[in-house]
Amino acid sequence: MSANRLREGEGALRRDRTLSFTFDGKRYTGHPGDTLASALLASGVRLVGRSFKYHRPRGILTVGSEEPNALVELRTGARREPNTRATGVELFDGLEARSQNRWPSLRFDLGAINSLFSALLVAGFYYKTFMWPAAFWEKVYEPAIRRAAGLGRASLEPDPDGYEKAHAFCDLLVVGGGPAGLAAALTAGRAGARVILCDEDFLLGGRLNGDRHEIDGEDGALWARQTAEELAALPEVRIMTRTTVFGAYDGNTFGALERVADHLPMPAAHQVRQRFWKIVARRTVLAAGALERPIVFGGNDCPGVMLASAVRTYVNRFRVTPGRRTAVFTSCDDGWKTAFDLVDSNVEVPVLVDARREVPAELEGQASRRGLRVVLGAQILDAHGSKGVRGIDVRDDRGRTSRIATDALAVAGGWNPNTALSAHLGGRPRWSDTLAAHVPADLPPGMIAVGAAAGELSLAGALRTGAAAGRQAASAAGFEAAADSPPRVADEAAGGTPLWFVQGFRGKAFIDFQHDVTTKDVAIAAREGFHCPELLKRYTTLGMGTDQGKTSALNAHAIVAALTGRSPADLGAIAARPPYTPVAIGALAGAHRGPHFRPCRLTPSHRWAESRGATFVDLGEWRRAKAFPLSGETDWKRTLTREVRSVRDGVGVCDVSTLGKIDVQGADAGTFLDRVYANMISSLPVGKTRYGIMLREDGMVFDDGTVARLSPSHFLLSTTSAHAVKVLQHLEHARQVLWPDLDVQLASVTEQWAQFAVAGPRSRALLERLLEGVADVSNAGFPYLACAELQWQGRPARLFRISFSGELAYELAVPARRGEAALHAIMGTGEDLGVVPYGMEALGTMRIEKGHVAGAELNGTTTAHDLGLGRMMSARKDYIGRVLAGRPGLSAPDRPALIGVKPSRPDARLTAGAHFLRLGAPPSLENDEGFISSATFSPTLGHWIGLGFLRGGQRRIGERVRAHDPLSSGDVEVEIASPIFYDPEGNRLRA
Amino acid sequence: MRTEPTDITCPALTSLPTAVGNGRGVIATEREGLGIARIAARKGQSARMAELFRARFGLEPPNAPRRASRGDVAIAGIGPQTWLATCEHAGNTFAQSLGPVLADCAAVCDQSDACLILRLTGPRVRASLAKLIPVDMHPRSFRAGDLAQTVCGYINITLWRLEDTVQSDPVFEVWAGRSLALSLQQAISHAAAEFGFVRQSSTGPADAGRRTG
Amino acid sequence: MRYSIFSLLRQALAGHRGWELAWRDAEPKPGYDVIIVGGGGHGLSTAHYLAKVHGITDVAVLEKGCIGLGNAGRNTTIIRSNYLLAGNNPFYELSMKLWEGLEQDLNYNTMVSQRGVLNLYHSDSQRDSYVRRGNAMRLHGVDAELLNAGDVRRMLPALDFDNARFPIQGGLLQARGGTARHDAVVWGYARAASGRGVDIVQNCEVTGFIREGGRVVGVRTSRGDIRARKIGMAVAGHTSSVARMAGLRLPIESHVLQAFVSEAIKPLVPCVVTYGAGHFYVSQSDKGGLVFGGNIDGYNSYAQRGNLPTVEDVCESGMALMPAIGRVRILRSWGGIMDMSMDGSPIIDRTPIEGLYLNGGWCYGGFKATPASGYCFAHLLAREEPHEVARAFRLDRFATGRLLDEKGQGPQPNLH
Amino acid sequence: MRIECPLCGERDVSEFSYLGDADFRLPSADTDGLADRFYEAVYLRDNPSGPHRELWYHAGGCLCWLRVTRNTRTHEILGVELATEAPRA
Repeated sequence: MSANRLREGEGALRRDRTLSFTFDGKRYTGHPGDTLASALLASGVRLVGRSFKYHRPRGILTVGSEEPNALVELRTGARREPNTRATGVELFDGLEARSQNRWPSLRFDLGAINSLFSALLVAGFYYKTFMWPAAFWEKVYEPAIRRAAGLGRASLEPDPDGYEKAHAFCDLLVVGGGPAGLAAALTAGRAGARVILCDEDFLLGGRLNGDRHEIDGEDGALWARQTAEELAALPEVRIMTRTTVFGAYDGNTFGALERVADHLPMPAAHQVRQRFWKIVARRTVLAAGALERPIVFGGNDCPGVMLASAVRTYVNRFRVTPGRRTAVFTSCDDGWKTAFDLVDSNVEVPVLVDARREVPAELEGQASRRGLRVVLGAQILDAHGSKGVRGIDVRDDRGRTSRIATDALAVAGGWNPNTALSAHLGGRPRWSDTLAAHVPADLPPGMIAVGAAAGELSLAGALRTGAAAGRQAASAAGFEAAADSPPRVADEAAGGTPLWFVQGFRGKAFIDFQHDVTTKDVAIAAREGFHCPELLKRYTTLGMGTDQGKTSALNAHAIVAALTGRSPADLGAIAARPPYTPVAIGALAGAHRGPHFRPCRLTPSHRWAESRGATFVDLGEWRRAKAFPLSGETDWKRTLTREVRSVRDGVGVCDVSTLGKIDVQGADAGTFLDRVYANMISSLPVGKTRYGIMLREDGMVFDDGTVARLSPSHFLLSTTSAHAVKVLQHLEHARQVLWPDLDVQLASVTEQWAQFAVAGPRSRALLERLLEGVADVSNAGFPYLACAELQWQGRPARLFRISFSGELAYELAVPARRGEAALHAIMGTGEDLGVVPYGMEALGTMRIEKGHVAGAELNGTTTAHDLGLGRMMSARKDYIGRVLAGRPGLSAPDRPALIGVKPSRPDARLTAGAHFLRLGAPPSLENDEGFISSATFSPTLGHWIGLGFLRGGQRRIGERVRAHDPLSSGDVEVEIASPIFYDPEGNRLRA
Repeated sequence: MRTEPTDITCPALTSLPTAVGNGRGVIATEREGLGIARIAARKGQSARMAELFRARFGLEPPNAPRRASRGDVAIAGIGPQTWLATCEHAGNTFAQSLGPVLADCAAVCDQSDACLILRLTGPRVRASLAKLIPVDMHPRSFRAGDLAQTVCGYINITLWRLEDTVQSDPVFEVWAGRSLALSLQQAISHAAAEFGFVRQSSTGPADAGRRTG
Repeated sequence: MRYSIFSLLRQALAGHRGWELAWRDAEPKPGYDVIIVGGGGHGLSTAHYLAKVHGITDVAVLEKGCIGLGNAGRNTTIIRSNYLLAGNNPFYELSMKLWEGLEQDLNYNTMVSQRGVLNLYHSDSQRDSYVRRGNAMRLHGVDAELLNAGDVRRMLPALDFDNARFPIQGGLLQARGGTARHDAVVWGYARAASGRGVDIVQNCEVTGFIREGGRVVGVRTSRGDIRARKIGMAVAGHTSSVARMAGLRLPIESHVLQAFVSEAIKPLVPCVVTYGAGHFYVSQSDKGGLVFGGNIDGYNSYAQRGNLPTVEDVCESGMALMPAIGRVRILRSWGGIMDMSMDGSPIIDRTPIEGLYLNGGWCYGGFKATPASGYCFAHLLAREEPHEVARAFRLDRFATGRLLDEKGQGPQPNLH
Repeated sequence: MRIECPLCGERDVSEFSYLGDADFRLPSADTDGLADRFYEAVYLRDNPSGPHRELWYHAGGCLCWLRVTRNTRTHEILGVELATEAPRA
């Protein structure tokens, strides 16, 4: 039997089973129903961690998610979880936990030496020193501070567990499964409403499990269990335990984290570790309860000093006492319950100290019936003990101080309603003088606060307000709840007078336990003018720990208020921000990680390309064949050269299905396209294709592509692969917002068609065979820029005489399902013509040889003039971008314009990103004349070539300049050339 | 070399396992051979379009995100004066035949090859889709015949619900762009894995899911 | 009182009872030479340099609440000068140089940490544009270094190099970039300016402008009218609202940018890292928290909070980049209101209204600019001409087309 | 944030993409001082703290452009209409 486990009573444990776990390598045992914290307490472990700054010994303060002290590293290896609250960890067999932020060991921590300098390490000390000598900060001080940073250690390995997201919708979301929440869910659930009830605990009931209550004459915990069973049986009610609603967002949307497998050694196959829920709720009931606050006195951080309600829960639910002798220090009625429960569980209570001079007679009666020693109007000044409480100094109402031996101390400073979720949308809680705490005010639309969260501290109040809110939510969703009479409960004393801090203590009095913020730090901050809550927080780091000040913020405000002669009400509440409790980054990412981070779009020929041993490249969402190396081609240059030469001398085929295809129809289609393209489209004859550019409203070039006219009222646009979606959005904007009166219909047909470029002098020969009897592809019958709709192999098909490579070329489009088949047909038909597949590398190289602009040139900051396309801007019509393109800054003659470059030394390599400098000009921004946007080795010309933008543009053809690239490959002298390196007259593509 | 392979929506799908996890919580089957036409009425011509469509197929084009079907033909509203019409086994010929009929009052685009269409059923299909789709699929909120255009992860999809099966399992059909077929199936099988995901070869006609008698 | 280890020792012995107010909490006078509207980093640094560089000390900084609680206290503390355009690069480099001497200048430790800023690239085209940017930096003498995947792996072993949707190919490193303690920057400037006689007036909200003839001669505030020869606006986030009081419409939209901090963990991320295939940047604070963020929510907002889609996008990108942080927990998230200008670059200029000067449009680049922004705004206020490194930040550039569009997104603020 | 699409019903904001000021109006080609009018239309967009009429595109749904009235201080949605049907006042 472990040290502090009470002998009798089950509580919420299953004593018939024993679980074993280790803490700092030492083996302990507990039972199902234990948390790591309760099991450690049961085993007599009081020292569980060290504080952040002074490395002070720390124990367990609370029983819930507000715990500031008891943080451990849970699990090992890739599953190591730093800063895990022992109070929230459900015990499982084989659990491994380690203490943090101590070296070499928890009991003997060298970091504790900081305590010796505590006089120096006060609020703001960083900012006042480490400044001289200047060099030391970077090299000595700062690295040292960073080494000292942090509490637990994250794993360096990828998280092996899975996560997922889920969406839920309900009439009523109940946050918190205590008496108020259960009453709300039950009322609405019975009425037939869709209810979701979330509680971060693995056991519903809240304080009903921690306190001793009677509801309708039976044990409160039992009532909770029975209510949970009834709820579970209701078809439209979903109970989510181990689930924290961590944030409220706009549109009645809530974020919740379900800990699916954290109570298991590891998730089962196909089971996630955690699930991130996005819950949309018509109504929300905030039944998150209240958090008890500590009292600030000397040595109040000593292990063994705990919140009174926590002690009560450990005793009643977990059958554990924090110490064989446990004193109580309170300023409210609630604290007395702890003393009573301890005594009734045969734990010695050396003294109950109540700061109030007068208390309800009923309490005194119960105390004397139990023979409890009570001191009224007294205060505890200091707690003593190095690694655990051994004694307390009590000053009575006559100022006499006496030391009383005890090995634990339960502290009850009153209750703070848990208002967090009510304030996530910017609402600020209101100060209540009766409670001496903030209560929810100005709540998000549709949210109702009930029970302790609303300041209703009595059980009767919780049940009453909960049921009422449940009824209200049900009727809002169209369900009428039966007017059940509320369960019978005894009314209880819940009064108190706040005692924020005692005076005349000797030791350090802590406000924020985790960050070691003491009364002295707060005093300094106030003295230096940092007394507004936000500044106080930032200057002292108060409330910035993993507990986000749940147990410290209000005490700090009360102390500052006292120091500056104000009331805590004047300071207001610190803005609450999501998440309510820390949420794993992995959970919020869900399944979108690794290769599944974003979807991957595959071309119709993907499998075929794989079978041909292609290499692939990711271009945005698309994955495209980069090249088709033959066995033995180890060097990318050899493959590139072969693919380009094969196209230039023979014929090649390339999957260009990724280009956006937009179908435009309607009587006004021509007019519409004239307005969105800079060049004239309406004059395009049926059966013809035209190159077009679109400008943004600000006059910059947006996208380029071809426009084919299939009938007087039917056009087919092609866009760049990258802009396909943006262009459709742009056109829909023009159609729906700018010119809703035009008769135009738009549809994306990108996915419908597989499209293959068949390019090279022998492409005609290939297509003559392939389309025999289907289309006349002769130069006369199907000249450059012709287009036609065909019926091929019993399917619709489309043929275009367009060329990106600069060769005689066609593009054949077939229904996407037919893509692979068509490719096989092309390859089969062209076998003896030497047809080869070519990839993005060759495509990109040939477009640079031909001087076609692409993404690197269409970078959103280039005008049509910059790109050498100025002549395309029609003067005969109005179109998007026309007016602003005329701004002086966009038409200035000194703007860098498109040119070609080739190295003066034929063997020299060019890099995109190099900047142009005049020969001999020193490198400086003033001398920067432009840059290389695209560069490639040209197999056709046998040397590197590039496109770029240069001040003066093509006026400078023939001039030699320096391509300055200190970053990667150094400087190269280049000659300015026409951007069209290959067949400038365009004879080949017209052949 | 095989020169005449049959039509394939997404060749890469063949690389996927046909079952993930244990059980048959979600059963997916790819719908094939469907003729799909996107119909957008010309300005002020939607009434005329509806009239012609009714005359030809005896079906009223819904002016809401709903789907109506009769025999092999179905039509669903996907936007203002815009519909998606389908016809069993018709392939590309459906849109081709529809084009001339509606020519003067609507733009018709063949979409028969543009999408992967998965029919999803099984006892846990709702729980699985809830992990992927931000739309309320509670039977009271999303009824048989309802349609939603929404996102699944980062994939645009169209989703509609058919009549439940004889085992009263819900039946949905999910549409996504062909190029995204692999990613979509991975997402669905991943979401359904804990309940057991099974992929079957293609189904019969559209309403095979409907209760008989 | 001068701050040093000695003053700290003296106070320690005196029980820290002798500390004085970090800055005077001034009562507003009826008039000043210069009024700066906005007690954030930019307003306070402007006041500091007006006093220090130009000897103008009859200055008031008006703040509607407590100083430094706007974007100065809500950013991810990154400092860098890795800019492409000639109109931006020298300005941010001046800022970097001022950062490098700030502790001594202010006698306040702003904890400037030059741990390096690394922008990762994942494609050839991305590499090309980084090479172009890095070379532009070098042309101005700014440090820049191109890393390959191997170099990055040595620096940051915890990144995903083997299983990523968009594999890391390398990165552009500015070793002099890094972080600074944002609150300390505010307090340091406030203390230094106050020490030189500047009035810092808190809880003083500007409710309107006093006009005489064509010009602005003062402000109406929650604490009465205050007159001044010149009035400078440094209220990024709310520039539109304040400018509207003077009847000005500006090429600025207000957008919300969320930021996040994790629980404190032992050192994991040694430098500032930016993911190139999604929206995610991260550094680790001296307290141990991972400080990270991503893209703006994308809609106009004056609420200092955002919504889940951005939270998810940021976390997905973070996991795609660094799958080891899966079990690290987000501790807190918040939102700041960004002055998103129409080309993604700031404005430091006169306004069409005599006596009224504008400093705004910082998008989400404001923190790193704090020193130079104040330096150049002070120069404009004192000398009536733009500082040479801020010449491009003109208000009329949108009308003239001399834009400063680093990303090439055009007049769409939520894309910058 | 959730936007009630007149066609698709209430959807999460993640399905929509944002353009901004819905009262953005293209000056007709014959206006004088056209360049200035365009500069104002494109660059000087309304940016109020409070109710704001703005354009959203249902990119993850029906591809409709919507005119949404939204409070930029509270994110409350006050009204939604199809861009094609909204009065272009």
